Amino acid sequence: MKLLEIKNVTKRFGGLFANNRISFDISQGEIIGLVGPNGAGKTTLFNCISGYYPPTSGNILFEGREIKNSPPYKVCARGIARTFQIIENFQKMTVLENMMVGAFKKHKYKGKAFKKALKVSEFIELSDKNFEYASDLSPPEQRRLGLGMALATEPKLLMLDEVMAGLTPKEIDEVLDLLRKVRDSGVTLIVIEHLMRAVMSICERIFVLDYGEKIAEGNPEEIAHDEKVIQAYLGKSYAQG
Amino acid sequence: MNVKKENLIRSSLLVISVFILIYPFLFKAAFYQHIMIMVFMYGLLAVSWDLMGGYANMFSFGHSAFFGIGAYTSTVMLIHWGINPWIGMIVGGCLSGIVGVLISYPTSKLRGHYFAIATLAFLFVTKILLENWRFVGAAQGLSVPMVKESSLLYFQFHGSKIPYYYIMLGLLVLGVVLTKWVIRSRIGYYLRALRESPEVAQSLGINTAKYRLIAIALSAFLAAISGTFYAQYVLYIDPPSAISLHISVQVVLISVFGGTGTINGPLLGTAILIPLINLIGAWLGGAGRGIAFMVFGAVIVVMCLIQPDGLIKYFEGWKLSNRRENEAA
Amino acid sequence: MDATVIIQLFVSGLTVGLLYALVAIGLTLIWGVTDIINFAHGEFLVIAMYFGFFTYSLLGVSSILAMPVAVVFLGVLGWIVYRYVISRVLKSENILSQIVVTFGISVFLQSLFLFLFTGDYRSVDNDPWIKGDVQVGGIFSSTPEVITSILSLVVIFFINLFIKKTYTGKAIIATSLDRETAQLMGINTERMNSITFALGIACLGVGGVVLPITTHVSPYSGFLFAVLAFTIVALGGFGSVVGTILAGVIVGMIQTFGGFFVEPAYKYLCVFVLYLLVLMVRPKGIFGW
Amino acid sequence: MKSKMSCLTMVALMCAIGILNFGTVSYAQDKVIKVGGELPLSGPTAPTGALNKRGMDLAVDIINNKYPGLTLPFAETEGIPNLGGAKLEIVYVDDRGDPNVALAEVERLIQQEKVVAIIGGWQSSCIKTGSMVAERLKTPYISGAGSSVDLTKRGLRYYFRLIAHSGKVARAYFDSLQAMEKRLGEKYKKVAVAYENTEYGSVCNEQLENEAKNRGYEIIASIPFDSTAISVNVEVQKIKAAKPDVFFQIGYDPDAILFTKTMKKFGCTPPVWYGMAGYLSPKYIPSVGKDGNGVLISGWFHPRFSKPVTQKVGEIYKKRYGKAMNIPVALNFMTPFVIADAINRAGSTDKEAIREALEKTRFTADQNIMPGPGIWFTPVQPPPKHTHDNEGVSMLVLQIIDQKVEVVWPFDGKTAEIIWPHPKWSEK
Repeated sequence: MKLLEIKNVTKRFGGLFANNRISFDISQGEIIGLVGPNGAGKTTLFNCISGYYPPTSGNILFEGREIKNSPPYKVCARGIARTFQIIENFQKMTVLENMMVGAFKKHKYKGKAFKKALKVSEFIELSDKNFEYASDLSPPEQRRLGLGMALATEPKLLMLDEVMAGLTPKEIDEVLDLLRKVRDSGVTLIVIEHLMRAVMSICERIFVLDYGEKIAEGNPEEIAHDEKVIQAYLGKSYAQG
Repeated sequence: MNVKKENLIRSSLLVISVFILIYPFLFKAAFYQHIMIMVFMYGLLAVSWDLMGGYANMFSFGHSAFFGIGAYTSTVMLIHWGINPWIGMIVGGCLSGIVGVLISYPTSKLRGHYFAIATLAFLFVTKILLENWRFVGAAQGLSVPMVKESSLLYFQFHGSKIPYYYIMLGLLVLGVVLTKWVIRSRIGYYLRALRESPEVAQSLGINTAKYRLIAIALSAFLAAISGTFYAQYVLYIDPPSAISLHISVQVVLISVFGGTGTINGPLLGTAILIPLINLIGAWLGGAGRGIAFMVFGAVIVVMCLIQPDGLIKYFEGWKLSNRRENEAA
Repeated sequence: MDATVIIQLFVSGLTVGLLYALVAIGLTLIWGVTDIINFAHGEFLVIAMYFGFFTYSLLGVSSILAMPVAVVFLGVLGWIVYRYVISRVLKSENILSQIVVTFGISVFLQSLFLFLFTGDYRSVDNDPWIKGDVQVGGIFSSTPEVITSILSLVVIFFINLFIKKTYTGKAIIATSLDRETAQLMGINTERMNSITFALGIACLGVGGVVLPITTHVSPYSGFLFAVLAFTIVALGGFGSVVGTILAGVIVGMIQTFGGFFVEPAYKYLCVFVLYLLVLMVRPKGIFGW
Repeated sequence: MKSKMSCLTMVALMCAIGILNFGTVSYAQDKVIKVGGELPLSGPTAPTGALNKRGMDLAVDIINNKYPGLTLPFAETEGIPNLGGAKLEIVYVDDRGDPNVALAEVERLIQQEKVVAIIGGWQSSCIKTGSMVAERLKTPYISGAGSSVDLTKRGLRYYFRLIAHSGKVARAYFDSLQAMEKRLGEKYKKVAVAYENTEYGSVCNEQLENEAKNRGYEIIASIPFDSTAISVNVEVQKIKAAKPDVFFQIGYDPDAILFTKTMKKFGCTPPVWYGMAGYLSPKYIPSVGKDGNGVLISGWFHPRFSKPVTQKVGEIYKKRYGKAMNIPVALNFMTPFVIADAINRAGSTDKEAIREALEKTRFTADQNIMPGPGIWFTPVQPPPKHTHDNEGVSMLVLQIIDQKVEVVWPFDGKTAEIIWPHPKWSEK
């Protein structure tokens, strides 16, 4: 049974098609890459899935149940967590508190939530900063915290929006290891990423969006040799990459 | 955080608590006791406001409407149905909580300034309605019927203020404990999260609207409690004295002065500003018309300039470090 | 109910509405541009009113002569208040302090008036120029009312002209629409803020000085005007000049007709209820973007 | 955690108390009897409060010094004879017109200033809470103002009132109205009332409505307006549309002036126009000029009222302050005499003794500058009967004639002939 099914999802802002009849589905335990040039509609798709935008048309099923029009907090309750492209966390709260907010979803009591948060910060290797205020963390750490907050909600599906933006190659490798660890812990991942190298190295399957349309789908090899993709995007990116 | 400071703080806390407990016996003059009672009353108001304004980010200028609802409910119930004020206090609290929830619907989409204006309108609507509603005495207000002998049951004490002192102190402590408990529970974390970034909060499974409602309801409830106390204490209420922009503004200014979103800040603010106003007023008598509030206004402006986060900011170091150990354990 | 009564109500509603608009216009500018509600607006109005009153009572000339002085004084005062208070508060990211600071100013000014001029209610009773009543075919109004209405229209006209035609005006609008972009386009937004603030408060000087003729001035007079002005601005949509005029007139009409047909005691209630209702549909006002 | 604030409470209070003790140095001086004076000395009603104060100060001066030829008590003597000529001193407090402040300040007077009684008071709302405290602390409270009916309907043992309550005022209105109807063979029916929507206004309105109903008049409009309204266009249009025979307007001077202007603007002249306190304020006539002519006003007092003592005091006051004595001055003028008299008869400053003496108060007509046969109080009675209400007081009806206030009713005490019916605006 598929974990997430996207069926002809279209999101229109006025005349602009941010997403146009996009369909794909994801099964338990995959790591999916979602790539495409800026403005391809990747983040819009995330927002549709996580309930920030209602899709204009089409349907979204999670574990076979429709989540198209449910608000973000319900989507989260169903087991979908996400991070944000720009660093977003609760600046005036400590690292642990940040993650406790997430942990409270599964653990109503403070003690339990606290323990959960400790575990997560262990997992994302942030334990030494547990009592720092989020605002005092370095950008990479803040990205990691974002990941941690999402993990604390114990999601089945985790959607990461450019977690590696602005990191050094070394830091990127750390994050990649982290993501593998997450996958091994049984969480399915969708990763929006610019850096093809990163995506290629961990994703089993990759979807490529361009101008709101899905132009290609397949494993890294296929994508790497897909004509449309190379035209649209990949060539230059590889060169840089 | 060094141990020396720890002990200093602990001991000073102890001294202060004791001081507050024996205060009425140190200062027998009713006026000083009155000031403290006002401090407690406004303290509870400010704390309740902080829950709404400081934590849930809803800057209400209509808070004295909740205060008034509390004052009126208990008094009306006492006068018309002879129901004892303690019950009236609870009923009033719940009623004002409900009103709070109702008013939060039209205003749910509003933020910051916009919300502030809406609450102003709400305040006036309530006031005008009470001013013209015969059943609740309209503009003539209501006199709480005096019972011959002091009685705890009927919440009236003649001759001495001391019972009022301890009752209001008790109510304040209860209010603060309740609020702090909420703030430290899941709800509190959620409210803080919402204040920081509603967007992310939602993504972590927080039902924004729901927790805003909880905050308003609780806040309105507490405000109403101090309203009932006011009615029983002054034994006479009318729309201008029970539901006035004056009270609302005072509460907001006091809280901001102390530092919002901290519970302690508003308490601190009250403890300083209320005695200040009362004493200047009493000291200058008729000669100093307006001076008390000139000082008040000036103090607020200055505070906004030098420390927008309020006086409490200067006491940040004053935390007892036990918090972490508790949680770690 | 014969027609003259309706027309009469309409006229009364219009005059009072325009008066409100005159008070609200400055508020809406300030609000639109600096995103600050000036809760001290009413008190600034009272300053203008005292100018008018004392010009009449001390110099014995028409209070309207106080206008230039009042406008300049308020303009400068507004500028100072912005420079030394508002601009600093704007820098702190603490919104609450931004809301509260003007309330602090308002409390301060009110008490200051009380201290200087006592709580006395003062009114300009036989102004040498602006006096007498107007009657046209069974419809009554008074010269002061007519004059305030005209002043209000004039002010609104010039404000509009200023915004539409001058560079500064356009810059102000640009700032109110999108501060960052405006900055990128080389507009000194800080300067725009102070100009708007000065301008917005100076506007009060125009109508304020003649108000003591139709009503009276006391330290507390400003407050009701202010509250109505807030609702008008919120109704009209922040920063929208046209919206403010229309909202002002609407409020005037609601108050007059509501007061007449429902209950005079409820005339303001009608206004506030309308406002709360509109909020549910359009949180940013009828003409708000 | 909350103790953090308490810490500052302590600090605040310490310095505060420092200030206060410094502030109220009560120099112990023998042979001075301290009485508390509660008045609104700041806030909207401050000006009126100040006038009240003048009256009380003058009264104290008369008590403490020799004023030969005055028939007022203690005028011939210095101080209070039975206490060895002890002087009376009033310690004033400012209730800001706020019931809550009144409560605190009266309490402070009694407990800190150790006053033997409270006198004064202006707004009924403040007198309500003030007298409540006095009752609790078993201290006599004599208010010269405070016309709200139910003040004396609370069965308070320590509270006494001199002024005629609004019930009596309403009665006076209609007595005079009917007397004049009889005289002129007119018969009026339709009554309209516009009252400021405060404790004071709405109580008056209630009394007027009752009185009107009892005497077979018809209330066709009863319109509350918020005190210190910025415009009363709607209210007046409503009245004009109702076309009343008799129009009552109840409010303080800002509203009185506003109403007169607006009534003129809409060319609205009911045949009979009664006004209240506001029309007697020193500002009213100068403000409206001849437009005020013809308005009838219920008066508690008039300086030229045909009573020698009143006229004498009026002259003294005029000499001292350059202005004619008016109602706010007069209302609390008698309170010091009443308390001094009670203390004198009690022969001590024991509050209970004073209270008992007060119940036996008997002032004759010429010991009292107010109209009426004198001052004596109803006994303590269960509500709704009046307790300690001044039975000796009676009302005047005044009228503005040629921009002067004249007494026109009762006819035997009149200083001028009544103008009737209310002149058209053009003919004023």
